Amino acid sequence: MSISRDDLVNWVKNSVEILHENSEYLTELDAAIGDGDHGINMDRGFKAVLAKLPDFEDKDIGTILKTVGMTLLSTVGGAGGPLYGTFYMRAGMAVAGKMELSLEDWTAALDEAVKGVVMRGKAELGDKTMVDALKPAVDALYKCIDEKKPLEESLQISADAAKKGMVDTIPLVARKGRASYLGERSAGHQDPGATSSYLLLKTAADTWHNG
Amino acid sequence: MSISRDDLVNWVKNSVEILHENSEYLTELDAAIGDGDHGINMDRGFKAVLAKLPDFEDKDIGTILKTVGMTLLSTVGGAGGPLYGTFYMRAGMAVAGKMELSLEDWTAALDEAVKGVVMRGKAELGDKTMVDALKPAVDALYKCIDEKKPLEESLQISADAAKKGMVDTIPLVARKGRASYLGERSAGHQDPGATSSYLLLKTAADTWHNG
Amino acid sequence: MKKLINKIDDVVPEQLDGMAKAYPDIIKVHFNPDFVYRADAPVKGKVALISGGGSGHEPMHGGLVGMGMLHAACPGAVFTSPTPDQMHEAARMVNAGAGVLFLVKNYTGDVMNFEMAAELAAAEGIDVQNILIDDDVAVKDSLYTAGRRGVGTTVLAEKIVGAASEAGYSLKQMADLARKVNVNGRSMGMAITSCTVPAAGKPTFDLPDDEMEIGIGIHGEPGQKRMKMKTADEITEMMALSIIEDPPYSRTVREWDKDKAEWVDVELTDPPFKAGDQVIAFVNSMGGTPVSELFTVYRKLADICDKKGLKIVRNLIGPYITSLEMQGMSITLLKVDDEMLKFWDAPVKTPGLRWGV
Amino acid sequence: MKKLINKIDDVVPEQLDGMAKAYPDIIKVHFNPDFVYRADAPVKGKVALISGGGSGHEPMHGGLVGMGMLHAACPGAVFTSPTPDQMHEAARMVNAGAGVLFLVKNYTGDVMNFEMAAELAAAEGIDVQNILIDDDVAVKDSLYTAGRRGVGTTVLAEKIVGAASEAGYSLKQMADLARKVNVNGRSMGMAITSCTVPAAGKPTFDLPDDEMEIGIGIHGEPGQKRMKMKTADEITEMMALSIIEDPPYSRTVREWDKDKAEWVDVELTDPPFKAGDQVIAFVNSMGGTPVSELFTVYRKLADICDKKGLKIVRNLIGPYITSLEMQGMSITLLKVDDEMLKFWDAPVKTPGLRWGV
Ligand SMILES: Nc1ncnc2c1ncn2[C@@H]1O[C@H](COP(=O)(O)OP(=O)(O)O)[C@@H](O)[C@H]1O
Ligand SMILES: Nc1ncnc2c1ncn2[C@@H]1O[C@H](COP(=O)(O)OP(=O)(O)O)[C@@H](O)[C@H]1O
Ligand SMILES: [Mg+2]
Ligand SMILES: [Mg+2]
Ligand SMILES: [Mg+2]
Ligand SMILES: [Mg+2]
Repeated sequence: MSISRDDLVNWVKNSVEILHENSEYLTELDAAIGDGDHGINMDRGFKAVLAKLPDFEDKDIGTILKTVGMTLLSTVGGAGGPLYGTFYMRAGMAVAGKMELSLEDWTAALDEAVKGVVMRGKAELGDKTMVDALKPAVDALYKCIDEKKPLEESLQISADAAKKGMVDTIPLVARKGRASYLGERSAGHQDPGATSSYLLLKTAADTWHNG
Repeated sequence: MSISRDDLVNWVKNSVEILHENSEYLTELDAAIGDGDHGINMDRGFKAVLAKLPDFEDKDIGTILKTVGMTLLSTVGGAGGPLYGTFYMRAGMAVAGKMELSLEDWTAALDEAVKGVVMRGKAELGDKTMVDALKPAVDALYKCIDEKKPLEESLQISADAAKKGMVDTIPLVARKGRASYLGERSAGHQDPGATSSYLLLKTAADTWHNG
Repeated sequence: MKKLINKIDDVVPEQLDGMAKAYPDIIKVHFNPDFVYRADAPVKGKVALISGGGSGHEPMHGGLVGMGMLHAACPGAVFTSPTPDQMHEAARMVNAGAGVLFLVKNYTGDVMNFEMAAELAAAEGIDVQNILIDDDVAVKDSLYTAGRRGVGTTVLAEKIVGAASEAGYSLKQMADLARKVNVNGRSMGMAITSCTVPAAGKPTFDLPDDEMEIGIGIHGEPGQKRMKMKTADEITEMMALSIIEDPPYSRTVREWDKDKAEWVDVELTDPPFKAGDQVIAFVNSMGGTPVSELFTVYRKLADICDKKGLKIVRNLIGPYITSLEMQGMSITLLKVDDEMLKFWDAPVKTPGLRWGV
Repeated sequence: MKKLINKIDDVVPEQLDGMAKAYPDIIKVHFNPDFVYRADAPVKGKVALISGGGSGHEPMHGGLVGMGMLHAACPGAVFTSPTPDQMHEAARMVNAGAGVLFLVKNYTGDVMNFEMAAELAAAEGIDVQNILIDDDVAVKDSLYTAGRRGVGTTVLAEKIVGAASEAGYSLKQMADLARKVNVNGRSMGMAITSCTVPAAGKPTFDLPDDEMEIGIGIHGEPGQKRMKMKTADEITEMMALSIIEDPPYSRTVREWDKDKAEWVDVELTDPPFKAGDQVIAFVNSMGGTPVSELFTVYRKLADICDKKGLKIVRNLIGPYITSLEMQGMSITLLKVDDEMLKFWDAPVKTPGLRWGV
């Protein structure tokens, strides 16, 4: 089993929907410890991706991911824009030219993507950011490869790891981004960026479950 | 029976109290059809009168009334300031030099006072202003003189006439002052200035009842 | 009620004191009676321009005192006309011998208090004139009422007539100019929230979450009508058309005749706007509406003026004649000729309005 | 939510369009990507000063574009940093060959987006520098956080550094001046009401009728602490002392080294205020607080500065860096030397700030 270009495009399309559905939820999370725009920003960015998708969905997977990243970069704004922009652009660079992805390819892409996020934002695990959801998801994928788990199951395990990482941000005191201004007051709230990251990885697992 | 200087000073003092107690009520009436300051304005003005009273309460009644008027003129502001300022100044001029007032004196004073208000504000009966309470009160006093009613009873009848005039402002459409901007929307509300006028005349009747 | 204030009774005097501390080179403040006046008053050989009214409309009037605009401003309590002693004392302070023009917004209280002040000043031999501003087209029938209220045109008149004083106009010339500005200016206002008078402690009116008041004054008076909230474009169109299509407005006002030393009735009629007119467009915030929202209004207003053949030659956008923290806005259009435009462009230096210097 | 807007998606572009229509002699607006730029850009021989950030802080930044201040401003969505393509295109438009200085408020989003823009511009051979403004003393511990936010000092820096550009400063001189302004400026803000982001449709936070947020940012972020409402004097004292008694603040910031063409870490320390210092005092409205209330604050602030031996040599009072219609205010004190003061006094002509011309 592998991830075809169509699968990938479907993931992007489903992401548009999921982020739209969760726009208010993400915005509420951000209102509690940030500035209440994360859901709005992501929704705006992914809507722009959807609008542009016809122009590039017939390209290779690397190009598609890179173009998604560039579109997000120029439409999301805020912290999310450069971070998710970098995320997709780096992922695309890691799988440049490919027309389908194996578990190993997907893992490499996600690994590069997360490294890009860390390079740009300098957040470490435990800083209460999207990295807290993303990093465990990558680690889980490598473990699945070691354990020779099939793709579908691995994606599910990876999404579960992201979910745990997301939930684990709740007690944390933020040390990066806008939430860090709150100090102790940021504890007790789930990080919006970790939540959107989880949603994206969960959507991947869901999309490619029947894919 | 007559109204002594002490009676007159007591009327002024009681007016301070009554207007303070009714400040919020008058302000609410004014908020409905004006700008919500009539009670505040009157309260501020009469407090200033109270503060200055020791300087002039040993003068004749005419001087006392004139000084009350000048104090109101420079502290009340709004429409109420010049109107009530003129009211008391004219009343004082009508009884200049007197140390006590008969029913006839009081009637003459009030008559002059109301004429001053009309001169200044050009309101006619039915325009939904303080004139609607004041004018009937004066008319009632003249009738009492004709009918040779005693002072106390006359004051009560005069206050009752003011009350009726005040209540009768409710259905009227305002044609003077701020309430006139509302047009038809002013109907259904009692005029604040007519209300303060009634309160002042009622206080006179109450004060001089035991006086 | 939450406001940045201390004791209720100190609100106005402390604000005046803060303003005096902030702009010592432009204004001074006199207390008891209260008035703001130019730091360099009396200005030799110049006619003094004085205005005033209730507080709560800042920067008008105190913040509009300074070179090229007002010589003095008399602040009453919040939303309450000032008292005659204030205008009288202010006139004595800033009169340089050339006379004093009172610019009075048409509210019963303001009119009566300024009239009494004019009588006091005239009795002392000060040359005095009073000109009313009554520009609010939301007030329709006026034959048997207090007439139209004075709103946005007041700010424009203070600028234009203040510059005329600077240019050496006589009292009569200034009064004629002020009257001309008044009959050529028309305004309308609206609110989406109430304001709270400090002494009252609670909002003057309640407005449901989906309603607005159209045709409000500047004192939290209820408006002409209450309606469902609409888009900025719809609101702007409704108000702009009420202003532009307003028919000729005639009324009788009282002016002090300094030669006869008595009040005389003067008949005035506003000429309606017509295609080809040059206008100053003034989009004003009621205090709580941020300037960003005013640009949406201005955008549509410019469009409508364009369609109606009115040429906007200058504009003013921001909070200049406010109602405390009320959210809402007003639109004023003033038809200008070369004389008015020249004085509009002249330098001005006040706390609230400044250019050319 | 009641606002003077049309469709939610059109809020920012329509406001920009309205601004362009209102001030055609001062600014132009470019759409897709969006930025506001000087009508006379590029200005020959002058280093271009560019800032930007989320919308909702008007007049900052778009309303501060013009002679003597910004050459361009890049507005993001409401409260959301703009994107790198905006700054990149703006830089290309206003660069006159002498280079471009990005003035960036220290928020993770702004910093990252401006960094990416600087990389793009540098890659094209544009001389580019970025200077951070991080002046919010409400953010205490900064070692492991995003550091202090950029707030009120931004407005003062835009004025001062903009004037330096006008005076012919080189890119390096301008960057040095901007850094000096930043380390000498300190701010703190408070809110008594929330604001409502149009796209969110409801207030960002709930604040009970007797409480306030102290130490807020400018995006409706919750503040440092919530407390019972106090008097204006108490609030002013609390905030002024937090600013005046703030200890030296050290941090590492990233600046673009145009010679090495890479990011370098720069150590900065804010010198604390001391008796005898000359300061510009800036009392800012969050948008919904009327200027009258700011005077009560200024009055107390002047008093405190006086007691602490700080001499207020200039002031700025009004809504300049706002949070939509939020009620509240911020205080900024900027220690100035002769160089800064000279540039503060220099002429400026923008929609939102104007003097000397
Ligand atoms: N330095 C960082 N590194 C990684 N993620 C970050 C960083 N700063 C912020 N984030 C993430 O960005 C999210 C906020 O995104 P968003 O609301 O779109 O931006 P903004 O804070 O500019 O409004 C946070 O919840 C957090 O997960
Ligand atoms: N022209 C007038 N003649 C007589 N009374 C008037 C006139 N105009 C207003 N009033 C009275 O004044 C009252 C309002 O007073 P107040 O609220 O103190 O003044 P303002 O309207 O200036 O706020 C009205 O209720 C009315 O009774
Ligand atoms: Mg956010
Ligand atoms: Mg009233
Ligand atoms: Mg009043
Ligand atoms: Mg944001």
